[in-house]
Amino acid sequence: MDFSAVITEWFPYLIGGIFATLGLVGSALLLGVLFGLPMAVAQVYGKRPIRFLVGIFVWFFRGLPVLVLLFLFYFGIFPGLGMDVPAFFVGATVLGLRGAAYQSQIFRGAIQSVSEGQMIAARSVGMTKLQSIQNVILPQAVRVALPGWSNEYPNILTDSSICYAIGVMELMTRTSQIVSQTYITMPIYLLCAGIFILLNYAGMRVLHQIEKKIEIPGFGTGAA
Amino acid sequence: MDNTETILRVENIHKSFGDLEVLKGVSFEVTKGETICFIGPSGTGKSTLLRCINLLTQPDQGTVWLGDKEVTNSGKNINHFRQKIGMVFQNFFLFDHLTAVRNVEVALIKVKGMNPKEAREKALYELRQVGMEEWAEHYPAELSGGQAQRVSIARALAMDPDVILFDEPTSALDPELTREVLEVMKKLAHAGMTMLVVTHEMGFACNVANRIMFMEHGEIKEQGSPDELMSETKFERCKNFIGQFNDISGD
Amino acid sequence: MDNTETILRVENIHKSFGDLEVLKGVSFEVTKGETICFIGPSGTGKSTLLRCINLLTQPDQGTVWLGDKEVTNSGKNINHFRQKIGMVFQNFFLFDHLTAVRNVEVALIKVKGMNPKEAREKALYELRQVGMEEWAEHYPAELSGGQAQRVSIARALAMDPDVILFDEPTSALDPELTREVLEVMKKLAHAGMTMLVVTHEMGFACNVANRIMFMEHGEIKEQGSPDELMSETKFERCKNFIGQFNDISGD
Amino acid sequence: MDQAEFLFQILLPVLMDGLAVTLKLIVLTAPFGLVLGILVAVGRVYGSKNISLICKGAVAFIKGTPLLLMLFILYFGLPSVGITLSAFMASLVGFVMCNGAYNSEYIRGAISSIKEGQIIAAQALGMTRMQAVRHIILPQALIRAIPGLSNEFIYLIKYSSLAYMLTVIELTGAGKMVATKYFEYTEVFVIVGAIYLLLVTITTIAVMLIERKVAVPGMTQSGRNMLDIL
Amino acid sequence: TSSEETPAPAQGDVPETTIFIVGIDGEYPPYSYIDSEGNPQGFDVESVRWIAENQGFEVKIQPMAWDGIIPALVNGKIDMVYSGLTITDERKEKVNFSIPYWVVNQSVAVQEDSGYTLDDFKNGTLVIGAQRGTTGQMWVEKNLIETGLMSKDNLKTYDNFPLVAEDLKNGRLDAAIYDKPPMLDAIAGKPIVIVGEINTGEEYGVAIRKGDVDLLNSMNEGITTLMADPYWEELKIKYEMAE
Ligand SMILES: Nc1ncnc2c1ncn2[C@@H]1O[C@H](COP(=O)(O)OP(=O)(O)OP(=O)(O)O)[C@@H](O)[C@H]1O
Ligand SMILES: Nc1ncnc2c1ncn2[C@@H]1O[C@H](COP(=O)(O)OP(=O)(O)OP(=O)(O)O)[C@@H](O)[C@H]1O
Ligand SMILES: [Mg+2]
Ligand SMILES: [Mg+2]
Repeated sequence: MDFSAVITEWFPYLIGGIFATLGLVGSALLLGVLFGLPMAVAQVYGKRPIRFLVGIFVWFFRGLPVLVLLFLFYFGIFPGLGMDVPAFFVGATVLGLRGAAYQSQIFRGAIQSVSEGQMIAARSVGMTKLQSIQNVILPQAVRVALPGWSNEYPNILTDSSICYAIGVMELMTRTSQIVSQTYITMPIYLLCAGIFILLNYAGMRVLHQIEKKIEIPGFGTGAA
Repeated sequence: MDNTETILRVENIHKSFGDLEVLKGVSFEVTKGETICFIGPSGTGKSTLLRCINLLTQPDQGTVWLGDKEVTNSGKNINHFRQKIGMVFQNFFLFDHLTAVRNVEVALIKVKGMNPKEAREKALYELRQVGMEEWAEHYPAELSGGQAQRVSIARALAMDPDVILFDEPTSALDPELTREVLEVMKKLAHAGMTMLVVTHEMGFACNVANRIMFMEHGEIKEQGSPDELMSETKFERCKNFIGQFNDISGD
Repeated sequence: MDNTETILRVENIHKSFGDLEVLKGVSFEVTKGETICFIGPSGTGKSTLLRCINLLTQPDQGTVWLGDKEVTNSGKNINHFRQKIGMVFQNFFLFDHLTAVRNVEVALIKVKGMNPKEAREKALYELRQVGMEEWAEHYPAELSGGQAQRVSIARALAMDPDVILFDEPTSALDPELTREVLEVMKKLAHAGMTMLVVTHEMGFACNVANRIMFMEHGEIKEQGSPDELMSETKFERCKNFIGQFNDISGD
Repeated sequence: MDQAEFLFQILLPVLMDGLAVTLKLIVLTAPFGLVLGILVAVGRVYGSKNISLICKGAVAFIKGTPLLLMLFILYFGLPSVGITLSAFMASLVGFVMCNGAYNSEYIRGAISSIKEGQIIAAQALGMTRMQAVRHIILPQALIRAIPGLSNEFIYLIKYSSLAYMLTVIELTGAGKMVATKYFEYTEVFVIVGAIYLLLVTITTIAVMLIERKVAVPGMTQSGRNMLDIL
Repeated sequence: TSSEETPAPAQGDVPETTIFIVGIDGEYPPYSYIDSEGNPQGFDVESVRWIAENQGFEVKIQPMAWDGIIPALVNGKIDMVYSGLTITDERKEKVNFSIPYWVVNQSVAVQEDSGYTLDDFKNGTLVIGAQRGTTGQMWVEKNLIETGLMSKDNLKTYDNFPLVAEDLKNGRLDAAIYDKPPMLDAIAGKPIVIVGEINTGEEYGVAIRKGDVDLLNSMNEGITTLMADPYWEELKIKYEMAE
């Protein structure tokens, strides 16, 4: 079997893998923001017990390997809650919560980089603490966080392949499957690398566009 | 001053940071329409005093009254009082991610719940008052210091405050820009706004203030009208302090 | 001045940023031991002129001579000249990660190749000159503005410069701290250091400067001794400019 | 065979061998990764246009390629162009490249957060640009980059497990071998997970101590929030 | 998803057909793999489908990474692993195995011009590559490493056999050991030759959760029936596995 014939035959299958990968990465990123941002806020402005809880969460999810987390949720936590959820859902949840742990630290740094005066000024016009955070602190922090946040995308992309351990077949897994049948190794792995680089490049372009769009004069978004 | 109604009453404010007692029982009253200037050495507690008035810093002891309502111990209600007590800072503290007009209107919309169209109109009106209407769509980083300070005054004005507190509003500005801002403040004073101003600008204090308070070591040491400051013996320590500014040229 | 040797010669400096012509041919000479003050409105090119002298900004045209050596076009050698031309900035620009004494000695060690022990001694000596020896082990963030500025002067002095350029050394400071710094500068001037000072402190300029240069729109418009400034008609535009500072109190 | 016997006689000895390899990988990667990160970051910010572009491209390429694929290319791909690295070397090279690329991003960010005045002041004292970068900018940038760099170090601990795919039997690999043989997946991975958690915890505490040691008053808020670790 | 978790049919109702989930390795041709349409295929896959029909239940095939497949079985996410799984005593402590359905013989391959022989291999003088978790790996461990003939560093294990073949070609390995039928596929067109076979006598079986006795019985019955059926020979021919 020569390479081009192999590719023609398997391309649709690979495309399916791309979608699975993007699905995992997309939902994980989304979850990561949805949980990570409030956690960051809680860690900066929250009361001691809340900060402590967030600290534990971050320690746990940053400390354990993804595979262990996947097992824990797939075999332990979800069944324990009496929930029978599909593997894809578990994968996205685990990557998302793990992402939230990392992202909360990125956002925390960004929030702390917003100068104290901004909060003082917001309170002085009568905004509540929550209003100040919403209207003044976060809009600025998010802009600061964007470049660092963009690192999360390739990270999750890499981790997504571990989800095969619970049966989600994304791009990397499908690549291995093709290799195991066609016995063509390097060209197929390189093709896969190419696809990943493209995905990453596309993601970076989108982020860059966003950065450009929300760019504010004199406000360092540190656009690469 | 044709109106002698007391609008702000500060009673026996104490504040310590750790071991450092910064305010040692400060009391005074402000009549509607008055302009009061606070002067005194660095680290004396002037900024801390202003912040205690709208509870941006929580005083350890003492009360603040706005009209006939107590500001201290107002609990959640403090945000209401903060709308009534505007504040202008040395470093402007404009919201860096918002244009000039959005800086002015954001609190109108989010705090007062004004509808966006009205808020925009009011914001533009206030910007016009400080001569900044043309710069409405510029971001803070695109404004000079004097312009930024004028926007921050417009932001305070937009809330229709009863009193505005100014904490060294010009000390980050060079002389020419200082002049722009002082002009705006003078206009406000003449228009009857009640203002408390911490400043090193003796010219402004002497010319515009109804009363000057000299603070040192967390207390109001001396106070009186500018004329008294100029003529009487009362302001001994204060004159000594002011004297330093001129020393260097009188060597 | 008992020494009339020309130490610095600036000839026909031009500088544009994009379309904006900031310096339009500035020339002057400085005699050893002289103190020259530059005054003038904001944006006139005073800072740019100082930076062109030690090539922190590259002039588009014109030459600078230190003694009998050309500074412009010195290529790699510029680092040698920069040691001879000290500079003190408005915002001090102390190295944030180094203590006061390390700030002073770092260039001695890394640039002059002095051994650390000698460098430490010299650094402490210079700190003593500006009254900051006790603060040697403090970090910039732990110093007041006046203290930071004095350390930055010590840092410049440590290189044994022929000339020191001061760019608004006190404009970030409040009056009391300003005084500390001006005192140190006055002492330097009296000790015979050659200094070029951009300042808004008219008191200092009139009292300490040998010559005052009034700059506007990228040119030296008027110049002369402080006495001439006070008395003659020559400084017409300049007096007009200075007048503004007093306007507000003379309403 | 009971659980204790399995744990102490079979699993732990194998895991300890694996852990030794993991530690060797990490300890060798980290310093090179840091140096590479510094060089690339400085190249990007202060290098000539070409150097800057090369650094940028290399970072984009490395960040874009999943590490596992990068390792495959280094180990299985390079022999076809005549470069045969041992599995350990290939892993090391891959990790250093990856670690270096990410580190460079944090350092670059930290460099650009330093006020321009710092380099101007250094130049005004007669330092060359490179002297200013070395003695003034980098020390400050590195202090600020510590949180990011430590994040990356934690990633390194975890992704060092990919060396297993190149036949280097490190901690995860050792665990997997035992697990496949005895079908004791859950137990094995709980213990492997606990060891990683321990490594990460030690790292975070070490980082905290380092941050406190290098803390400069007014420059960072380091050590402020012990709670973000525990 | 597991049969046990579906509630027992109410009395009097006609019981629906139970669905069993079969875990397979998607990278283990010819026993189990994924075709280019994404469907599970292979000798084992077709076997289990036939058995299911024969025994009157339904199967759903679930490809999974080895790391997760046994935990999934033990935790009830899948009901059996039917995917070229070697029966060993250690494994029997954790799961039940069906009767063996296949005896595996290992073949040994070396580089064409290396001159290595099967004896070199058995003497432990070569650097040997094997796929992780396969009979080949276990044979080398048991017969060469545990007997002290060979250092354990000389056995390299890989994620899949194509990588083993790649490294044999690259010269990092002296020899490779693997099941014969897939070995033939893997070395086709490469400068690699098979120098001999080893009768390991090890057997493949279906892994089933302990306690799931009914399923074990019906699988045993099914396998016995299948192996007696002409379809068995058809399968062997189709997958080029006839001896
Ligand atoms: N949040 C704080 N924590 C600890 N100390 C503080 C805090 N805020 C102010 N201080 C200290 O309180 C003292 C008074 O400060 P304050 O800013 O009120 O003085 P000031 O009169 O406004 O001086 P300046 O003219 O320099 O602005 C100073 O010594 C200052 O260091
Ligand atoms: N690097 C630069 N790029 C573009 N424009 C610049 C740059 N540096 C200075 N300028 C512009 O050159 C003009 C002169 O600036 P300069 O700082 O020399 O004025 P100045 O007389 O020192 O004013 P000030 O009293 O405000 O310090 C200003 O309009 C400024 O915006
Ligand atoms: Mg103050
Ligand atoms: Mg200037």
